[in-house]
Amino acid sequence: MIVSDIPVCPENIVGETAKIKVEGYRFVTLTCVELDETRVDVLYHFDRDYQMKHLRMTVLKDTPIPSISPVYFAAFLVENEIQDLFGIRFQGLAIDYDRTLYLAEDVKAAPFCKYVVLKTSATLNTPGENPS
Amino acid sequence: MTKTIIPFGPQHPVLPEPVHLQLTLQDEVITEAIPAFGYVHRGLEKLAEIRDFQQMIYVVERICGICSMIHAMCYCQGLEEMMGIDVPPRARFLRVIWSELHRIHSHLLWMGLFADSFGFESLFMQCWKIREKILDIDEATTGNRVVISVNVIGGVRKDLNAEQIHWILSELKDVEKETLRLETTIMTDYTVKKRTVGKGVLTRQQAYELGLVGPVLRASGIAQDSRMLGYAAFNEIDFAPVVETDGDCYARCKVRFREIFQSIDLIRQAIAKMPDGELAVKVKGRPEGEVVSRVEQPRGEVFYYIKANGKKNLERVRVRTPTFANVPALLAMLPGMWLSDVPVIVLSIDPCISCTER
Amino acid sequence: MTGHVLMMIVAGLVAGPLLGGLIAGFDRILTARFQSRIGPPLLQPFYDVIKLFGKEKQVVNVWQAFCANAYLTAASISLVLFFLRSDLLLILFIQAVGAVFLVVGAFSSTSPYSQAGAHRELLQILCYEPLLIFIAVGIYLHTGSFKIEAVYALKQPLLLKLPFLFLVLNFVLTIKLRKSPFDLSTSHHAHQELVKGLLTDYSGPILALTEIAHWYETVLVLGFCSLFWTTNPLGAILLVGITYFVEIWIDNVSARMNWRWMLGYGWAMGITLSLVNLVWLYVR
Amino acid sequence: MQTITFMLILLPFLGALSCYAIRSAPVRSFIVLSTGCILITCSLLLISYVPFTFSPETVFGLDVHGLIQIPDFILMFAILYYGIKHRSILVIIPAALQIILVIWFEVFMIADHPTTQAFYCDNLSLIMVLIISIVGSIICFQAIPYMKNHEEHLHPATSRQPRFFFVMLFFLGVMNGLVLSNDMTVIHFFFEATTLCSFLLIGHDGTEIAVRNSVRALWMNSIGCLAFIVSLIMIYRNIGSIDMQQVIRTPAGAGLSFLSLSLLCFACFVKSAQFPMQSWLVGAMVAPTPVSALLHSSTMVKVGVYLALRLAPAMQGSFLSPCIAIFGAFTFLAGAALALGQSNGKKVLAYSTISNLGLIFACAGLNTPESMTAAVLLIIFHAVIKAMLFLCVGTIEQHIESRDIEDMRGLYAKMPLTALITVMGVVMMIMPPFGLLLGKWMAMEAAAGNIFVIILAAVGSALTAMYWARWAGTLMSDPFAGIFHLEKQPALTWGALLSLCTGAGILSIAVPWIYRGLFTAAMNLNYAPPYSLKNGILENAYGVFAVLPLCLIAVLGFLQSIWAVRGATQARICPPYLSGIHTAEPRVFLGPMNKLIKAEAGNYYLSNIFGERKLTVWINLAAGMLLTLIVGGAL
Amino acid sequence: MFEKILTKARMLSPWVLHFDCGSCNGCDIEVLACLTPVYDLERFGIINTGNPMHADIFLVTGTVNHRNKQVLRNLYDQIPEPKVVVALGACGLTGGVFREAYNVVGGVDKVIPVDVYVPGCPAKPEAIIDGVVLGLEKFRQKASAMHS
Amino acid sequence: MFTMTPTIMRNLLNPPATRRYPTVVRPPFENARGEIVNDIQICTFCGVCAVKCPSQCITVDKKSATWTCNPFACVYCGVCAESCLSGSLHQKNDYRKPVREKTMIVLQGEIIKKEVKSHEPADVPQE
Repeated sequence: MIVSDIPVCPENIVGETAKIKVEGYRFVTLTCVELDETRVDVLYHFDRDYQMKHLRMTVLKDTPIPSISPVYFAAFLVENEIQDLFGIRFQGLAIDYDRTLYLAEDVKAAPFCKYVVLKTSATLNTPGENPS
Repeated sequence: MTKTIIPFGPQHPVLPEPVHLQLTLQDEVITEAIPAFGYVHRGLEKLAEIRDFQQMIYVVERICGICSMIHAMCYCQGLEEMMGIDVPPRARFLRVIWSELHRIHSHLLWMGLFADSFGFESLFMQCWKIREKILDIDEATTGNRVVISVNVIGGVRKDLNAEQIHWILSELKDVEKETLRLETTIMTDYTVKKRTVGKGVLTRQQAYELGLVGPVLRASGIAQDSRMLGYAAFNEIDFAPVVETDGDCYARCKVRFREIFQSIDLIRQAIAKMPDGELAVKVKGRPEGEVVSRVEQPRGEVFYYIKANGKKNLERVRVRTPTFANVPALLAMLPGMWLSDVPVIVLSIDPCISCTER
Repeated sequence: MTGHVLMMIVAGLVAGPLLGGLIAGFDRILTARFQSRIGPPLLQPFYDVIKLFGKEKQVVNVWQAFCANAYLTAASISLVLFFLRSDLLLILFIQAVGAVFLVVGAFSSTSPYSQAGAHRELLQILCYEPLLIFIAVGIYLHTGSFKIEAVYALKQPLLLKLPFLFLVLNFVLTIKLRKSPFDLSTSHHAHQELVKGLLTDYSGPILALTEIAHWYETVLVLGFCSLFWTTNPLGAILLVGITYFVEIWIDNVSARMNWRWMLGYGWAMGITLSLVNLVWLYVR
Repeated sequence: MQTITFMLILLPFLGALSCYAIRSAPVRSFIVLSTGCILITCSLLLISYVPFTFSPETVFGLDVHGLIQIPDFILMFAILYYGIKHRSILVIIPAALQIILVIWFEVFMIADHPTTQAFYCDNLSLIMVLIISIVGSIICFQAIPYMKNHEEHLHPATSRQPRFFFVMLFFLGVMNGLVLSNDMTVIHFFFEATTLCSFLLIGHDGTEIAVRNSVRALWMNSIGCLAFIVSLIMIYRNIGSIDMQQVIRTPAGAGLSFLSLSLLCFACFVKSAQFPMQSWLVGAMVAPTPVSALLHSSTMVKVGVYLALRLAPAMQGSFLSPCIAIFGAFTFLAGAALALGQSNGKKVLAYSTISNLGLIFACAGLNTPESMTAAVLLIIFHAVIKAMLFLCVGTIEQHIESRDIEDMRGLYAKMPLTALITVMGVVMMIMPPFGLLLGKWMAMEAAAGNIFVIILAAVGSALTAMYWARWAGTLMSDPFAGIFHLEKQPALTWGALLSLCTGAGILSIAVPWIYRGLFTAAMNLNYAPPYSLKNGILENAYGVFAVLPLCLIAVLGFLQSIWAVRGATQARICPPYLSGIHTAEPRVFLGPMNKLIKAEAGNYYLSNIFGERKLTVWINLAAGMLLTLIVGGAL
Repeated sequence: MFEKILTKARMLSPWVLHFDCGSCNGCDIEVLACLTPVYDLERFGIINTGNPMHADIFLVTGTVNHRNKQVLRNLYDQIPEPKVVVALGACGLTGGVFREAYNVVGGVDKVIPVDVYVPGCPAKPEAIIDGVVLGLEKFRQKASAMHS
Repeated sequence: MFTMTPTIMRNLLNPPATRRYPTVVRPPFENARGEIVNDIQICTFCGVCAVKCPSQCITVDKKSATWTCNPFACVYCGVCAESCLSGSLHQKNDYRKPVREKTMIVLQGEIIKKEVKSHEPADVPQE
């Protein structure tokens, strides 16, 4: 159960992460959860000697978030993934896939946002055709 | 200078899975490697919205066909923690046995693929021949060779009887003997060492900072093994993480090879200590809250984040698989290596792309 | 005289595919048995080739057709010349023509796999071609002639005089038969980093031609092997058999190396061994 | 006969002068064409007179030897002038020394001039004359459209073509004079003249790099000339004659000092750009391509090997002979290794030229009938094929504005016929039954007795195959795009390329006849015909090469393969394998970030092993040591 | 006569191209397991070529998604005729448990024509062998259709 | 080098490990999870299987008493058989055979008059 999480905001996230790195934490991953129409939670998970530390940041969907990939290079992958799936932008990514990490041209929508219309079943059944 | 740009994958015989590496080479020496994903992305985390939390066990199990049982175990443990369920001791020991069987079969499978990546076909065949015994155990005890579907929330679905346990132990003895025969080849063979020693070196520092997990991290000298968390019954069994210090493909190979024997030992311990009792407890109510669950897969630590709000369907399931954490290592290892080392290095992190992309 | 020549030409043309195919089939069975498998039927290579002839003709570049034909022609002629007991160097040069055409055919496709395979094949040629010439020179130094006829006129097996060069020949054989650790440019099992290397874009009937040409070459290099024991046909068969068995064995107990290792190791070992043997012959 | 000889030597001079004087493009073209045609006719007429030797009557009381003295001094002062103009101390010193030595030699040593036969022509000379006149003329023909295009591209203030063709034609005369002369001072004069021609043509474009490289060529060759004159003086002091025929009849050691011979060899090495003096030839590639074709592949550099072959009988049995063989074989290997590391097409050709000349030197050094035959065949075929390849590269360069092999990828789609001819050239360079490989085969078999030579030659020949095959493959590397359209080229370019290509092919088939002709009465002195010839099969005690049967099979195989290609044009055209992500666009795949990426396949130049920078130092060092051994050993 | 030999050879030498089209690895490792000593597909002359240009039988595992559907089609197009497609596992047949996921197009037959369906999750090696054998029958029909 | 030799030599001398599958069929394991069969005579059309199925491949129509299963979407997890109230559903221990055409399994049972206690409605996805 996540009991302790440290609230952060886009302004200090990079600084906090850098501090955590100095403390000797290993980067685990990021999690993004949609809260409502406009906001998402971004959780940063770190680990040291099997003890986890979580940072929680609640942000608006249309505000770009500073990337922590300059601090933890490995974060670029998951940040790209969140860009793809939630439509949030990260700034300063080490490698920016520009929302093409997982999704092909024909599904550009951010599928994890519930307010995006999923494909209809009609398009599913046309073999070999682009559903877009 | 001239350069060659090779699209390595998505369809490529040395990578059984569809992943793409755009390699820029100069006379076969890699100058740049850019990976591309999305060929296996199904979006199954999203399925939590239309499958209930019980059905999701079978969905997460199919994130990966090689460590399926451990995915389900991690998921179930997370929900058990969230719902405050105490898993019966026998079930916890059975989970150890099956998860370690999975580790053995995964490592043997990897060993074969690794051998194939440097063109050692007979070693590949040999490893897979041994592996069939483990698959037989799986099928005989659970009903399926690969996706064994034994976990339910609150315990396990299948039991082992005395006769089966006896048979498992004797089969494991065979596996141990056969695998031990390959030791000289994997550990000392000139050609094998020539292809693996010094390839894709990651220092202790690098490995830690890249957030790597599992055998890749342990091969760089860091004794990090999520089993030390003591989930399932691991807190009642003796073991210490296998560590090597060279940080190259050879060290990773050694770690995995030694882990096969470690797993056999763990299974024996678990069988010896396994108490009698129930297999599962009944689940009441619906999950609510936020939980993080971690277990050690053959490829390393798998991380589940589950959020529920008291409904039948979960709010969010987030899976960070070990390969996902290990992919950045590839970008650090590949430049400067040779084209012929690409399969060796890529396979040295034991990539599971279907895990990575889900 | 002419009758004999004609007979030998026909024998060479027929023996190549027939023997080569059988050897390949035997190879596959033995490899399978080494790996605890049953393996395909003995005639499997023939089935494969016949099937390939029945496939749709599909090319990436029409030059592949040209090159495959040229490869087959050169390979068959070199075997015929071997049967005619002709000049060793000439046979080597003609055999190299085939190898080069195969490479040019692979180059004609723009797939980087095929191109990288072609380059590796060139490096393989670079590695084994000088060694083959050394073997021919060794034979010349011993018999005083480059003609194969002279070898058959010997009273004593060549192996006794050229033991090191025989080792060098085995080295070449491993490269030529595309066996581990030298199956760099293409291999019989495609699980390598180059897919199928220089054969990547050859397909259907054109691939079949290259396969048959490869059989000719196999028979030719094994023929070279047999030159080391000419006094007794049984001895020759035994020697070739043992050599081939050793090749398959090596294939099954070693990993694939890279070309840098091949060039370094091949030349260092090949040239040293050849030099020792040549100097020995020279001094004597 | 005398008339023909004079025509061959003097007609080009006349043509050259009129080219320079009459500044009209059509007239110049006409002059070049007619001069070339007459030269070709004369050289063909010469065949029936071989062998012959004669000395023309005196003019104003001077014989040829005396006549040559005045231009000789003009020439040397011209070189000195250029040395001073470019402030190159390396040119000034040898030029000045040479002037002093020549004055000393001419005035004080041979005051009473010995009688020598001024002209001598045997089969070797004849072959050289044929090459110079026929191949040289063809190159000059091709130069007409080439230079027109070249100047359109460069826009010089005034056309430099008159000067260009002046030197080109002049050079043909000089070369003919060189190979037909027998008097060594006359040879020296022509030797020197080729240096000046080469200098003028390398610097033709007037760019900074061109000037720098031309000066380098000048000083290197001046040193060669200096060695020549020193050796000439020594020879004269030794045997009191400057008659070439007399010189080579004198066995080395008996009368003739080793040092004089080794210095002469050194001069040959410089002229043929052997290591470590190769850099002038590589630098000379900045010149317009016809220059490279004419001077630096098919004719001028052949002077070195020609003289070495001439001198070979004199060296028989001496230690010099095997030394030259090893030196040549080493150059063969080193040149091939350096060519392997090059992606610049002309540099590949340059290094391959150096390498092949090395092989010819090795043949001269081996000094057996077989190796001499090999050397002659190599000279013939190398001249024809290399000239053709140079012209191809020139044509390609004007078309795609690059001489880099990488840029020629898939050239077949753009310039099908030129690409095919280039591939043909490559094939003829490395494959039996074509003449060049026949020569190589003879050379190898002749070299088998010498372990060092054979090891160097075997490795070198494998390297050779590698870089040629790579080039040929690159040219064809393109997805098949249906029916191709012939590119547009001036008729003279087509004529030149096609005639050289078919010529090389026909000559390959004609090898048995050439061989027979070679060993009629005229082939040099001590050599007996090494091979028996039956049914077009060359055979000796230890080797056999079925020339005609193989040619027949090659032709049949070629036709059959062409037929297969015709069949393949109806086949399904499939995109090349790109791991399944190819797009409709050829060679383009859908890469990371949904980007369209072009799959490239660069050739391996192995610059870590065979790079010019890495290898040259070591090769030069080794070659320098070998050379010191040759010259020093003679002391 | 030649026709007869050809047909026989075809039946005895099916070369396989295996493409993982977004599978969970379960079916893939079973395909590979078929090649290994215990099942040894090479008994039937089957080689895993890994190269569409050389293949006769196209074994596809896994769901088709939006990024790899073009890859699947490309590979199918590169296989020379006659060819047979064998779809493996629940995912390859219909999309299996992932049918409703947002990035899943569905079974293989949504993109290319499938000749044999091998159910299972994952398909057992025996089932894969059965599937290939069934595919060979189809192969014979296609081949004779090609000739006539 | 050559360290693999003992292993491959042992392989050569021992009989191969291959199961000659089509000629020799190994009996399936006792509780292997194979093909799903529904004994339609016993089936009560309660719909539990349809609800529980993780793959959502079973549909039960109580009114017309049809039990439909898409065997090609079934993932052989065995949940339906385990949760079957009437015991009509069970799994064979042999796998389903490959086929040329995809067909649905549609089983028509007798319409049961008596109301069975209703369960939650099947959670059918948007499709």
